Amino acid sequence: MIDWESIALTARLAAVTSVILLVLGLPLAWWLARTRWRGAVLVEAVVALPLVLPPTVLGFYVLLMLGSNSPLGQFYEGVTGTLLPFSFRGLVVASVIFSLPFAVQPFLAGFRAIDPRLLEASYSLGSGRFHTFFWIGLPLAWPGLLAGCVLSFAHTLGEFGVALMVGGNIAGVTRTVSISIYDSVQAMDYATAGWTSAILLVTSFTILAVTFTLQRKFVSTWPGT
Amino acid sequence: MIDWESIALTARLAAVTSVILLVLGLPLAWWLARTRWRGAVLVEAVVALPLVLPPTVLGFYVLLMLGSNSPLGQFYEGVTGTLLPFSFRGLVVASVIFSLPFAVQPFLAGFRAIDPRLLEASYSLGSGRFHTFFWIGLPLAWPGLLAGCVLSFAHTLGEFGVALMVGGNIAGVTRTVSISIYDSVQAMDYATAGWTSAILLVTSFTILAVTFTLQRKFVSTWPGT
Amino acid sequence: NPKPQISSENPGTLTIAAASSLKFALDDLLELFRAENQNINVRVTYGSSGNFRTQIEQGAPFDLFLSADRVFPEMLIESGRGEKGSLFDYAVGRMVIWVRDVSPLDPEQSLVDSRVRKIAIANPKHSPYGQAAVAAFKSLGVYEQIKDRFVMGENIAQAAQFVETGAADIGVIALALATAPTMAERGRYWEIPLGHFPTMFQSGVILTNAQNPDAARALLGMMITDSGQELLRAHGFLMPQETQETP
Amino acid sequence: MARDLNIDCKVRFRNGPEIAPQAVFSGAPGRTTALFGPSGSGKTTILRLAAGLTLPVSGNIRCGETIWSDDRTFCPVQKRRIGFVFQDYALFPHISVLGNILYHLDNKDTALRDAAFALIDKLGLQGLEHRRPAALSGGQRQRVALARAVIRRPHWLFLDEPMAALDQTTRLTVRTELREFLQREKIPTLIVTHEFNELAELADDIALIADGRVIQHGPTREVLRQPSSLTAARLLQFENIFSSEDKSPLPVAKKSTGIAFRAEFVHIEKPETPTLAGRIFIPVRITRIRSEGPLVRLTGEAGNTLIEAAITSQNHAAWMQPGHRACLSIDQRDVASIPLRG
Amino acid sequence: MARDLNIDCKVRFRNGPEIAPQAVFSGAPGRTTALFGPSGSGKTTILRLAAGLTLPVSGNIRCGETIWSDDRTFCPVQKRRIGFVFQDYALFPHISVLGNILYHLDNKDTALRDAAFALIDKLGLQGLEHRRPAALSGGQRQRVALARAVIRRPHWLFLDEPMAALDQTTRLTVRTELREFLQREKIPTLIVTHEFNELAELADDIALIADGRVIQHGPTREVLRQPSSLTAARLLQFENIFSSEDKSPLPVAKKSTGIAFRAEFVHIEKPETPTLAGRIFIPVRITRIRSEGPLVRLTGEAGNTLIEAAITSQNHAAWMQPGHRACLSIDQRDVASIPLRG
Ligand SMILES: Nc1ncnc2c1ncn2[C@@H]1O[C@H](COP(=O)(O)OP(=O)(O)OP(=O)(O)O)[C@@H](O)[C@H]1O
Ligand SMILES: Nc1ncnc2c1ncn2[C@@H]1O[C@H](COP(=O)(O)OP(=O)(O)OP(=O)(O)O)[C@@H](O)[C@H]1O
Ligand SMILES: [Mg+2]
Ligand SMILES: [Mg+2]
Repeated sequence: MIDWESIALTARLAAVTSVILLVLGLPLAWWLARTRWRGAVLVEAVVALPLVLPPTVLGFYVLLMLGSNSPLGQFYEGVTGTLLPFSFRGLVVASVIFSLPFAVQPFLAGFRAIDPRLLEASYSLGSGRFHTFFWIGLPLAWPGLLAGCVLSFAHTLGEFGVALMVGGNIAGVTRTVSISIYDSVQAMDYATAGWTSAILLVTSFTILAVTFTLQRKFVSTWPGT
Repeated sequence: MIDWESIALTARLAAVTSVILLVLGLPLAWWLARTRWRGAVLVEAVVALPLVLPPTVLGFYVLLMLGSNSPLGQFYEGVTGTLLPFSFRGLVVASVIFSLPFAVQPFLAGFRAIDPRLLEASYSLGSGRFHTFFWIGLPLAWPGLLAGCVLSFAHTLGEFGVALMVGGNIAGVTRTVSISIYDSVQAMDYATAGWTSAILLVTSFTILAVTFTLQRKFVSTWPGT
Repeated sequence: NPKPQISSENPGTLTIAAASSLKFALDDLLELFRAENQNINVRVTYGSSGNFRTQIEQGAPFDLFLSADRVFPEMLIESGRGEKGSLFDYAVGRMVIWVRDVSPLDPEQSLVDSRVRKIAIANPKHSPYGQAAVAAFKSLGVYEQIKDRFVMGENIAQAAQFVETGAADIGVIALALATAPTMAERGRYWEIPLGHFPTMFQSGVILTNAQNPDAARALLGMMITDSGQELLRAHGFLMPQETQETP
Repeated sequence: MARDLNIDCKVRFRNGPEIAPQAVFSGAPGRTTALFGPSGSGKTTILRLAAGLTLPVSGNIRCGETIWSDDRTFCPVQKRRIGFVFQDYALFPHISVLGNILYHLDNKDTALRDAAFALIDKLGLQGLEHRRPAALSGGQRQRVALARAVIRRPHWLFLDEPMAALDQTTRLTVRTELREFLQREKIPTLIVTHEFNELAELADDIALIADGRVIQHGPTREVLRQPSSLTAARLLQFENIFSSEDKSPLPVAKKSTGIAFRAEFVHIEKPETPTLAGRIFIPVRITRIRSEGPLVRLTGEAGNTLIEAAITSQNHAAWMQPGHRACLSIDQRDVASIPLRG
Repeated sequence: MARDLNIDCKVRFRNGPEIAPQAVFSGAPGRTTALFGPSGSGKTTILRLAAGLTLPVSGNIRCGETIWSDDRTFCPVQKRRIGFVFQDYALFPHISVLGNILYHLDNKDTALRDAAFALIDKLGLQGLEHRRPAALSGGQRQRVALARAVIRRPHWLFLDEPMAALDQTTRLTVRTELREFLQREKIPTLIVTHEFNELAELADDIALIADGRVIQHGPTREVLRQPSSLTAARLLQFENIFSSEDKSPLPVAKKSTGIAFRAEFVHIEKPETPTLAGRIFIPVRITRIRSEGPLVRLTGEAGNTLIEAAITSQNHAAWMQPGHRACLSIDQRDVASIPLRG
């Protein structure tokens, strides 16, 4: 049987994670692209680091960091009365940590490709940093923003090592569709695994193809300044 | 004890994979960025798809595809007399498939950000498609290329689901450092896991920080045309 | 055995963390359990016993942990996460050498067969079945001869998949897995006699922060009823009392 | 001729005008044709069509006997051996000035390098060889773009306002050097320009462009003297244009749509100056005087029409004041009679 | 004055020149100062410094009493309430023409929209409101950039060659509209231009720029009449410049470094014309005649020096041929005596 519950949960997770990644990643990337501070390269490197650890191991460390033995976990437990790991919120936190490089690096590339004259023009027209970021920075960086969104969205769908470790594979709470597929494969239930994978692939494919088509139609490259 | 063999093997894998990803990914991304063919969006979506499956499951399907039951596996066995799975080459194939979206999406973003006038200028100076790609396309797309290389390099280091499934965790042949760390964690050898992780993190951090610094120093954005 | 009663005022949810190898047996068992305790909502998560231990140490909200070995529950009791005295061996694992149907190999002879290029086992570094397999190979006197052909899965399921996909020629897996429907359809096996490797007691423990320890106890109780044991046996396990411990 | 550029094609921009040039631009060695027309008339588009940067929707383009573009064949830009100076330069931002100039050429070839340095010297770019374009001023960039296009001795050169960003002095030097270079290397050239001086100094032929079409095309002197339509006269900035419907102060020939003459051909003299054969005299009242650079422009009223005259300070006498009467005169040969259309 | 722009600062480009302008540009309502100088002299850099787009390494910039930039404070561009037309336009490629013009303004404000449409009309951009910049011609883009900068009625307007890409006719319209607008809205303006016409028509003051410095600065008429140095005379394109070391054909005052006069003030007459008080007469042999637009330029040789005269066709007689003798004359008041330096 196809695990619809997990599919719904995953959709929710992907949506929440994407929003958080945009909110965190865009300003961070913008800052990294514009700052002249030398230390920025260190920040950039740190953001990419979660990638180099195997997901399960990263999940292990995240679990230690958020778990009830850690100051952070205890603080959270003290405030909310619940545990951060093994909850949907914990899953979101883990997802965000792990997907951040997928978002930030392409965003950064997008912002770097912006012609600085256009930012100067925007400032000269009285537009402040905030307004310029929204009206010039974001639209002109679209190829990078798109790439970042696609990668982090797809990755949130497929990620399972961290999700499993931090989420604990609890049906309806933290069992994502990729964990569910993994379980089916582990249980040799190849039919379910195949069908669920197919649903996941077809849905993702459709979402991606539609996104790419819209983008080609409406947001073609901007020459001519 | 720290598993130096795996570290060396991983370095080799990351290098080989990166080279192959550049060779495959750059032309593919260039073509995707420039073509007006409508079907290109489907290709673009397909390239991103490996991301949405959990790595182990993807590895399972790759194993089915490459194993000695499959036409592809039998063909390879017929030609080389060896098996593709559980070999370094098989690992490379799997790595490339899985890291392709991390390379192609940012590359694409980089190429898309190039001002088409500059390509026109290059053609008008008698430079053909190939020469233009190398001398105008690549240097002007550097923010995207850098992001793609960083993501795919880091990801090749950290990936372990597919590597384990297709590689079979053979010491010195297919045991990457991330598998080794995973094993240590599973065996509750947290000291070894911690040290190996630390080595991996510090090395990656250094490589990334040096790359980013060089890039900021020498390849700053190119305004002024 | 007396059947522990669960007060119907306190039904709630029973959350179980169970070793993957238990999947087929436990699914059937739970059907039985649900039929008898309709007011209990059972939720089960299968996975790696090692991961479960880590997660439980970090406060994972499980009531009952059915491990694939005895070490992890003992560690949990030591750290105070497992209820003292609730440790309990529910089965003993059996191990087989598995080949695909289409393979010309005879599983019993396959360890010394030169046609075998890759032997799939679970990683002996952390998997009880992997450790048992290595012990068995040593006991059978073939270890030195075949150790270069190992490919190691993170667990027996992955080892099974190595063989199943045709990537490896033979694999050492749990009998519990070999008798699972998909595997049974597609392959043949030979059981490695119990004496060749340390007895693999599989133990369960009730967790100290269990929300529903009564239900957990009820399930444990059910596992040692005749019908429970029957089911476990049918799915490739031995009962602890049927073996003597081999070192 | 071997390299005549035969253009007869059409392009239609979405939500934009149709550009449909039809002309044969002379490919004689060293011959220069200027495209002259108002902003937005399609000059750049014509150059881009000729170069193969914009694809025509229909029609064909031939260079001598070679088909550059028709229904079936299309010769890509890089095969046409052209040089193109873009209106906005399009320098490669990641390459030095020298690298831009020698782009896609053999960097080691000392003859080429010498040629590059010679060009750099002549265009006043000394000392900038190793700068990136971002570190150049606008005019410096434009000169680099010019050097980059000409150094490869193209078969055809397309220059889109190549001196618009230069000051007058630099412009003069560049113009002289360019003219010499084109003559020496025998490169046929299409140049877009808004400057009258450049027309006269650089162009052998002029093609007047309006609304995406070539409305007049011929040798510079002829076109400047004899516009073929009222629009052409207006483009060529004839200050005095009278269509046959206007109440012209001058006789308009029967078979023409009007007349046009330039202010600087109009002489101004005291009223009641004795008339001369071959000259037309028109008594006027001066209505306006303003100086424009080296010239003084006077407007005189004759009947209901206004006539403009341009004189130098030498001829600007004290009595020429608004309100005063004067006598304007013009040589009949300086009055262009504009033929009927069609 | 309330908005005088007091600039005294310095910037040094890596591997580039030092730009160190020192001037007070009048901020009187509607007053326009032209920056005039050769390509690469630092005009754009001075505008960018004034606008706050380039950071000075030292010195300060004040607008009236407000400090825009000094050692401690820096007022960011967006707070300066300026308008800037970039030499290369810098239109936002993803926004329509109307969107560019109304950028960061209240889109719903009908008064503003009306103003935008009025500007669009006046600048001849009708029908292009909803196009993206990529679908505009070079001259159209430049006009959009101008509209975008002026519509917000800035406290200071900086225009970097705002009409370089326009044809003469459009340029005239735009220039007139711009002048009117600036007067009406009382906006002080700094404009970079290479056109003499624009200087005379638009600028109240001129600042001559050479090598990153302001070498002369004053009301247009004065500067055009009286260059303060030989360099200034050269910049202002005085055709005839003689330093006191040269063998000048004209008397050079003792306390001056030289003299300069314009070709169009030189009259040409038959040899042996009777002299007149107040005029200097120089007998010459004509060496060269060429026509340039409306003018005919004659070069005459007197002793070892060459003198240039520019006349209109009216004064161009048949006898003026190379090799013939003639008499050049110039009013003493038209000869600028260039003071000693320092
Ligand atoms: N992509 C496009 N879509 C729609 N209209 C366009 C496009 N490109 C150019 N046009 C229009 O075509 C006309 C001709 O443009 P072109 O650039 O050839 O003019 P031009 O003669 O070079 O003008 P300028 O002197 O201002 O550079 C203009 O009116 C312009 O608005
Ligand atoms: N980033 C830079 N690095 C080095 N030199 C620079 C840089 N920017 C400008 N320059 C130099 O500074 C000088 C002044 O440049 P600027 O752009 O101000 O000239 P300009 O007077 O506007 O010339 P143009 O009329 O050609 O536009 C030029 O010689 C230029 O080469
Ligand atoms: Mg143009
Ligand atoms: Mg400039």
